[in-house]
Amino acid sequence: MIREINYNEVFDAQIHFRTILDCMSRPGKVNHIGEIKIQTPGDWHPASALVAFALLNRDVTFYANNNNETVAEYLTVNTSAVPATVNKADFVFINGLDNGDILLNTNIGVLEYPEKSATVVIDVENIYDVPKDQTHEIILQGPGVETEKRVYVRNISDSILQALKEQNSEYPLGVDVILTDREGNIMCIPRSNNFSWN
Amino acid sequence: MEKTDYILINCCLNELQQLVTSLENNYSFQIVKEPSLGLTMIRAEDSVESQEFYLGEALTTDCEVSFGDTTGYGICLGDEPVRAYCIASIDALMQSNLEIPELQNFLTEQEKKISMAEAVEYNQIQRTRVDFKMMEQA
Amino acid sequence: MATILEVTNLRKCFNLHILNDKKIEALIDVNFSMEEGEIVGLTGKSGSGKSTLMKTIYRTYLASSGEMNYLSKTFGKINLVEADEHQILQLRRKEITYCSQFLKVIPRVTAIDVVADTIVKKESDRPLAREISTDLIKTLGLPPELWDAFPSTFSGGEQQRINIARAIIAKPRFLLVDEPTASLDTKTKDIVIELILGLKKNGTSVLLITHDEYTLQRLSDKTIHLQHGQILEQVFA
Amino acid sequence: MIENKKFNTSYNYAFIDETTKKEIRRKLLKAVCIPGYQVPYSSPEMPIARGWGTGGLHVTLAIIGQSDVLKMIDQGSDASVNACNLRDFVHMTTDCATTFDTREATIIQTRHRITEEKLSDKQIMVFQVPQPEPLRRVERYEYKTRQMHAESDYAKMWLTLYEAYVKWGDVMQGAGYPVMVNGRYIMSPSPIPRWDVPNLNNSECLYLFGAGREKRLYAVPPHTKVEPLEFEDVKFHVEDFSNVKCESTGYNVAYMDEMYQDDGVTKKFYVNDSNFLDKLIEKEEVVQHSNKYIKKIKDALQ
Amino acid sequence: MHFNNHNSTHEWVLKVENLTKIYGEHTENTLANTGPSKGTNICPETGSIVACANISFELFPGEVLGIVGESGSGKSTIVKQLFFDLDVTMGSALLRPFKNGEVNIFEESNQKKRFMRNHLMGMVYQNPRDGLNFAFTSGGNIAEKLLMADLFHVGKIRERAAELLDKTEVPVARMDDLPAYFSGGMQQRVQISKAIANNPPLLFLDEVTSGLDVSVQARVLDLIRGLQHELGIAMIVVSHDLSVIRMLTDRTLVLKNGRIVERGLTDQILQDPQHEYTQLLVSSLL
Amino acid sequence: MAYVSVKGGADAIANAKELVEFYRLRKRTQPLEIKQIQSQFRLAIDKVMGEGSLYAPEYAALALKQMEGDVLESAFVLRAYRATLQRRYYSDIISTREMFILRKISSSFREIPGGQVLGPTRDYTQRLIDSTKYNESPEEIDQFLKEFDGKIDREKLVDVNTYNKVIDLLKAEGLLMPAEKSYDKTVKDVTLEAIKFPAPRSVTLQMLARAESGGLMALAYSSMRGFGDGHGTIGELRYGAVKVRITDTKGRKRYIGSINVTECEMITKINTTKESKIPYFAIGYGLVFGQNETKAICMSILERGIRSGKKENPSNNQEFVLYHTEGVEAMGFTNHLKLPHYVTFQSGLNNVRESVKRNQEETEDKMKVYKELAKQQQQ
Repeated sequence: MIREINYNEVFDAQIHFRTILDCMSRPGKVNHIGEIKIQTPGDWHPASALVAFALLNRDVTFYANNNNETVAEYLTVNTSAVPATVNKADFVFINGLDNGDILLNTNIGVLEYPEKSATVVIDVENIYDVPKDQTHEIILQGPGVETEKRVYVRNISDSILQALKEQNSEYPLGVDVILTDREGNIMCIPRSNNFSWN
Repeated sequence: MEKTDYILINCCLNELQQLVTSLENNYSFQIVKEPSLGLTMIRAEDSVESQEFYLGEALTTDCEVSFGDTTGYGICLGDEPVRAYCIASIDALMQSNLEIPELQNFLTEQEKKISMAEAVEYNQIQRTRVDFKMMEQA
Repeated sequence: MATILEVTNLRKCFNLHILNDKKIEALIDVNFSMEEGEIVGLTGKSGSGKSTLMKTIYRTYLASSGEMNYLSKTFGKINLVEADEHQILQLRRKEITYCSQFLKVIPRVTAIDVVADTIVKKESDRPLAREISTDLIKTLGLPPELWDAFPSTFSGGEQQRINIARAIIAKPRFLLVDEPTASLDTKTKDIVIELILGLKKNGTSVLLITHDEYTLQRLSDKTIHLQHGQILEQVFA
Repeated sequence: MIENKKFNTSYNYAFIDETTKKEIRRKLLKAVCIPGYQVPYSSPEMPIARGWGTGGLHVTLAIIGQSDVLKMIDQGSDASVNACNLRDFVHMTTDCATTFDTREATIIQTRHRITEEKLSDKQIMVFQVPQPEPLRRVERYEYKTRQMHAESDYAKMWLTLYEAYVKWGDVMQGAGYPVMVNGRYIMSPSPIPRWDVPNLNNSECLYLFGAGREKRLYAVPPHTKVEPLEFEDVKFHVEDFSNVKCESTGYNVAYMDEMYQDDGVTKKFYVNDSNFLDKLIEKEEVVQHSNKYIKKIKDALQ
Repeated sequence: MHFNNHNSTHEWVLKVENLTKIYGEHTENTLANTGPSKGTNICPETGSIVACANISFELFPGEVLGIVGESGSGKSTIVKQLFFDLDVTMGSALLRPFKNGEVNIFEESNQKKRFMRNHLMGMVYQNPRDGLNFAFTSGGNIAEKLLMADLFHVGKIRERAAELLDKTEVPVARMDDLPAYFSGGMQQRVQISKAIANNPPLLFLDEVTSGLDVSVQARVLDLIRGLQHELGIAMIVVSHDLSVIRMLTDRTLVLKNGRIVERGLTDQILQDPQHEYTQLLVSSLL
Repeated sequence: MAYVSVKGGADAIANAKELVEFYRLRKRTQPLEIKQIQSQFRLAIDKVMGEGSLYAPEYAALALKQMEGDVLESAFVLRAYRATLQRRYYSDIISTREMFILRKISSSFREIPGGQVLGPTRDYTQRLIDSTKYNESPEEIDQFLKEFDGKIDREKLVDVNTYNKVIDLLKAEGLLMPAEKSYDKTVKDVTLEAIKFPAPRSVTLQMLARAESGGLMALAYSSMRGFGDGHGTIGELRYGAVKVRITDTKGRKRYIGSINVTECEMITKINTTKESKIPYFAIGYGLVFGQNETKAICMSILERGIRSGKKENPSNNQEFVLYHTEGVEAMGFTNHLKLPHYVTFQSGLNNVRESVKRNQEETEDKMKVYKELAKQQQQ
């Protein structure tokens, strides 16, 4: 299994974390994450891997792409994080074209400790901040968004969006989502945001 | 293993250093990982219900030395780079299954010294034992 | 005229577990019926089962067997023996009123309000309700100085007037009344009788227990005579 | 034989080890996702005393990178002794640039003030928080306050404000005025004066809060609704400096320090925010925070 | 008697089914091993205590339900579970004003339960200390309930508090005094004011007069009856005292060893009790 | 202008640092060697290690030197130092049953296995100031050591032995309270995650083991004085060396050294469990780094108290005890009051002034009304 050597776990992790923090603070904002050459297994997005490198370590658990073993192994080797079942995982990596079943099984935390919930990283084809063909228009409202924010995502299924809506129906319970695309863009939907889509 | 560790950790550092310096002349050791400081979390349990808990950490030095194909690990409490290096070297050497009489002699000799020192201390401590029977008879 | 109550083979037997399962047959095969607007008198010696019958109809006592089919405005024909508690409570609130010999009231509510409360559904009804009840207790001859006093301090006769007023003010569909005129003077007795006759005119059916021959004669269309828990005879006026 | 090098330690970049940094970063993200909610974290020991800004340092050190420019203020002042100490420490362990200029900074760590100058979407303000639990004054036990937050059970808090009104004719809360964040969590804004509280609302910048001793992190993302607790008829109001003027600049639409002179009688007032004061003295153009309270004061002055 | 503001539709406001509370570890035999027929609520196998079991009933708008039984019969447990003071072991309850009575309220999140407590229910405890916060003034205590129900206007809060105190015959001048300085009866009246402050559709009264002198008891009962009459609140009245039950309730459940042994109209329960235990209870009533 | 002087903060700090050094060194005494401190301030070092939660005698000695003997400040230095190091190993559970005993006493039984061994203790000596320590010469020290060594006949040495514990005997007899089934046995590490209440017992034990000795003593004392379970009996108090073992990268069990610990088993109340009426002794447990008997005893009292469930006593309340005996945090926060608070204070000042003004206005208004009334009455 490939062990990434170009990645600097001090400085790259810091820069990428700040990118994610900026996106999470401003839902719908599209940022580009890192230019580091890494070799993710299959067609798993490098951006998702970089998000994982920035946030995962041996103290957390993850669930990857329908138990995709190569991705899981890659993550274990490069982050020391521990694979877990989807309902227990701190981080869940899925594909935007999956149905919502995995998402529906993610941990949404408890009222006393709502932060004990999963962060879900979803691979989608493209994320744009201007309207494009064959995209879902996602409309966000809530903290981090001044009035409303529209963002355009290609290859995300209705059932995933529906599942996310269900998971986040009783705030502050819910999961926080990071979308990544093929181009290395990321965009976030924290549970605090209401969203709808066309 | 434990016996060797016990001797190497409790023996006189100077003598240990002398031994390893002389071994270095005959065997080539390679430092894989310089002695460095880290922590060992001490696990304890209460003596009645066996509830495990963390007592606190202890400063620990560890070092990795290779000899041929084998890697030796030297780990000891405290800031002890030299001792950790010596233990790692000896660990590597001992795994090679070579006969090294000077090492064996060293261990035997040090073991005696350590047990003697312990026995003396123990007997000193036993002098503070209260003997109730004698008090009754007196 | 429709039959408002039809009692068939009504039996009431008290089973006293704490007295070695002693059984007391209080009503045996009681059969009778009442029409809308009819006043039926219940007579008999004390212990003959008059009050038991009345309380069984009101469901204070549970019938042991038999049927009591009542024609309700809300529920239509309903067997009071089997109706559920919520139905009974609704009937009690809206159709069936029981007027006992004794006044039970909230101690520190004035005479007018005690009577008015019965018809007050929301607080905004109160002024009108007070007006109606004032008229009623005035008719019943309660002295004005008592109108705003507390009935718990009243004499027996005064309490009786409040009790009657309360029972009739809402113009129940079916009135069960136990000795309404017992402690009243002749003049008031007549007023009460007139009031009950007024109800009858409006279609109220009345089941009446009284020892007073005059009241019985003035009011009842039919008299049922009870002895040892059985109907001895039914006499039409 | 190796050299006997004892007492030979080097520190990690930004002092905190990477494992702990990741933990803090993960918790910060959760804090951003649940505005106003206090996320527990490990809070490692720092070479700075508990209660002296360890929580702020944890946040700053977990987010800071080589391209950041740090400003460190204490009670509005860049030169305050504790600010100096903390600034030196961060600088020493990260080699990042430092500044007094509010506008230049990318990260501003503060104790008990928000800058008078408006902050941008490129800036993060990090608060040092001594007591993160706004409910602590009405409920001393953590497991109970946690329950209260879980159930949004804030009646006791409101009641305290009500009772203060009954007793004093006002809510009487000074610094650290409790706020409702995003309509869900009551939050302590850290002991900033009321003057600063409205600036948390619908801001451009991200606000992060670190309480080291109490081991809690929380956040107010940009453009988040932050409302001081107030009644429909007893309103929140900021400190009133309308009848005084800054001795150096004559300005008074800013939070002021009141200074007794050596004679022990005379009082003089100065603009509290040291960098803002400098800019006023130098007559530089500065964009101040705008909020309805400041606007009202400015309108009244005209 | 009760011509209150509800129409004749046959709709419950609260529907409880198989409510069960067991303390301690239990097995499938626990319920069979306990109850009135066994004369105990302690399971001989496991030592667990069955506080109440298989409690089912419906409560209609404006109706007053009594729960009577000796101490330890489980009657308080029922209301404490309904008010979410205690967790339930088994069973469900549907509350009409919450999600149209379509969900088991025990399975809702604590955040939702808190909402129900604050907006849809009131509770008066035996001990005023359980229902009042003695660190706050009596007006403050009433304010607490109003604040919980989202009234954030000091003037209106004080107006409402004054109105309630007046209604419950607590001198309005004492609104800003601490309840600790009040007599027990007055504390209880403040507690009642607090419980009804936001006009909840459902009110629980748990042995509210037990700690009071007889004369004070009567006044408190009057008050409750008057308020019920006036406001048409559906109530559950828990008491070991049959005279309280007689005075306040329309229907009654009789509890023994955690089970309902008899249920009926209150006048029927008192005058024609069917179960041996009820007959015993009634015969000891003065 | 007052304002500008504040800008001298950085210089003032540097100068203050120098001044501290000046006061430490101005008498030009011999520099203290770390070895000297380590061997002659043994008990101070044990305290520093215990409260610093880091077993490192040399570093504790250095910290004591640096902090001019302030134990808590030294513990703080160790804690901060600890935070810079990676945790590499978790030891096997240490066994106090195989302890090399330096001291072992019981107050519950006169004779115990291995006897009452007083060990190094000052308990039974008068606390009189010892003027002979004022001028201690190296010769005297040599003389003492020589004589001390002579008291042992090396030909007739008793073998080193380990002994059963008192509580093991009671346990075998079935006199100890069985472990409550219901309580949370999870093992948490307070250095890795913030405590959540109610916390498992492992957290209580860890927090108390790293707590400040004086704080523990104050609360344990309150517990004995009627604010808790009262007067326990020491089942056994032992002090000595225990072996530390870890598993190395190759999966081999390794001995890496020994540490000294004090252990106390406190037999407290006689209790019964929910299930049964048979009485048992309840035990409180204390285990701390080094020789710190007061701390071990107080830990055992508080540990028991926290499990007793009577929360109205502060010493029985887990949250109260654990939060407030955390010495380094308590020291930091109580000392932070020295930091400037003028912004905060100004805000309160503003409120009070307004309230006073409101009050005066109200009074004036009332006075006006009274005067008006008085006037009317006169007319």
